[in-house]
Amino acid sequence: MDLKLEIKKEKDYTHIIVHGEVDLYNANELKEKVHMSTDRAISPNLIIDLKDVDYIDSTGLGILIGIKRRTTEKGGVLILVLYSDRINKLFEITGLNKIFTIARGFDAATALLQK
Amino acid sequence: MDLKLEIKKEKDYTHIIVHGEVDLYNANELKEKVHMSTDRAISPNLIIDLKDVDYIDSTGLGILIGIKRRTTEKGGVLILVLYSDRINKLFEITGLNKIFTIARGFDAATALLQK
Amino acid sequence: MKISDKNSLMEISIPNKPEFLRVVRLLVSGYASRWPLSIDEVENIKVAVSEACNTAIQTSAKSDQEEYIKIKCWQENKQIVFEIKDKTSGSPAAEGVEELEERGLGMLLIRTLMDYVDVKTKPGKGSKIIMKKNIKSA
Amino acid sequence: MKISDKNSLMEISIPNKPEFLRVVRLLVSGYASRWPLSIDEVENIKVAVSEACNTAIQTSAKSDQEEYIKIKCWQENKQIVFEIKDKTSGSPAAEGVEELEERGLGMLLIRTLMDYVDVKTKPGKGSKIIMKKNIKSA
Ligand SMILES: Nc1ncnc2c1ncn2[C@@H]1O[C@H](COP(=O)(O)OP(=O)(O)O)[C@@H](O)[C@H]1O
Ligand SMILES: Nc1ncnc2c1ncn2[C@@H]1O[C@H](COP(=O)(O)OP(=O)(O)O)[C@@H](O)[C@H]1O
Repeated sequence: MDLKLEIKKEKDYTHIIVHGEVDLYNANELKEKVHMSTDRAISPNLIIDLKDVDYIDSTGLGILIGIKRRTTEKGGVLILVLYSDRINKLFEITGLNKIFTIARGFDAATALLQK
Repeated sequence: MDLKLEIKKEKDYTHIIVHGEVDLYNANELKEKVHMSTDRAISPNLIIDLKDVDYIDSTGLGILIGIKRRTTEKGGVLILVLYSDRINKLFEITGLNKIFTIARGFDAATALLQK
Repeated sequence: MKISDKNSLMEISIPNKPEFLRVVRLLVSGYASRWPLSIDEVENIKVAVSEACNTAIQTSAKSDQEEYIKIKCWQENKQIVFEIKDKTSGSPAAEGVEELEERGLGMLLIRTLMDYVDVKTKPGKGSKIIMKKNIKSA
Repeated sequence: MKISDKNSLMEISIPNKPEFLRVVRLLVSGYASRWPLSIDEVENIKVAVSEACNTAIQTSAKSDQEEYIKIKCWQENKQIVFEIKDKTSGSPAAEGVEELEERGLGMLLIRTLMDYVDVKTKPGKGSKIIMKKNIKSA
């Protein structure tokens, strides 16, 4: 149930790699850790990398919606990196793939930021 | 719960690699498959490789005792290949490490046969 | 409840606490893997049951008492059935907009991923979700 | 049965059939992982509970009826407790020498791997194994 975050604050974006399962148990922990790191970030842009997330539930998706809202309010762009078909499917079913900007990899994410 | 066996019949021994979990559910399947393959083997010697066994219960250990008995009756030698500390521990607790000839790898097993 | 002749009923009771969700997912995957379902179908069931437990936990968490979530799984005809029950307060007033949104997402996932879903709520008593998944080759 | 103030009771009921052993092992590992135990300790618990279920299944399998194995796990003081119960025939005449040997091996594993073991058998009613594992850092 361990949620692990790797956080890298770059000039043009903050890059957060999430490891583990995100569910009702730890979704708030995700929210708080992301907010803490973005509050002191250099850039308002955010890349959240979910490639090492094995499972995310609706609570986790809800938290991501909130993070997107906050990022937009600060004038930043949120990009999600999704590799797995399984997680992608959840975004499609919920229609969240139309709300989020989704990249297949980290390089694709930074390319999207430069546009 | 899938038990998979790779069986190679060599001149000097039959080599059986077991994959999966061996428990009350499938221990008899292990017994029958091993017996079937040794009944038509070229050599009575048997190397059973448990390196890909994640779990073995007392039923599985009991089946191995039976296989050893049968192999000995036919004038053959049974060698078990055990890598994992976890499985080794079960053999130590039950004292079965003193009953079985145990090798740490396949090469060590064939070396033991040549002695 | 009709149990198939193959007697396959598994029941589990867990505290209504999110810490136990992961155990439930392990259990449900393990249970579902026993039937001829694809890896994707097992995954879908896991997601749906976990979402149903979320709802059950969030509903009953408002109570101060020690409450339990009860999950039953069995095979019936050509379907696996999952029943998730909580006691207490039925459908409480949601706390905030975000929480309501999540509920909506959860039910959306459940309805999309399962072949049959029925939700029954008895005010003041609790709610029960029954979900079924077809076993194609059964 | 005394439940710790942290209300941690998990109960599961499975058909007395070996197909369900793997699910039980998943569940028990998942449950035990919630406490500060080493990977080895969790593994030991998994082995012990699975062996106890073997005994329960082999004992009750002699009956023609649909029978269930009930497993309860909870935390009590500084221990996790596992209770495995079967109904029916208590300790039946063993079938053959091999089967007796396995039983012996199973109980040997349980007694070595757990910190406390108690087996109660009521002839004609069933048996109950209670096993406890110390949580060092609890
Ligand atoms: N399944 C869904 N499909 C489409 N929209 C959804 C779904 N679930 C929630 N939403 C909506 O998506 C919105 C996401 O908000 P977001 O784009 O983060 O905010 P904003 O547009 O204010 O920046 C929420 O207002 C919520 O109502
Ligand atoms: N935990 C144990 N420790 C030592 N011996 C055991 C244990 N469990 C079973 N045994 C014995 O180990 C023997 C193994 O027999 P095995 O060596 O295969 O037969 P044989 O010596 O007739 O070829 C069995 O007779 C059994 O009684």
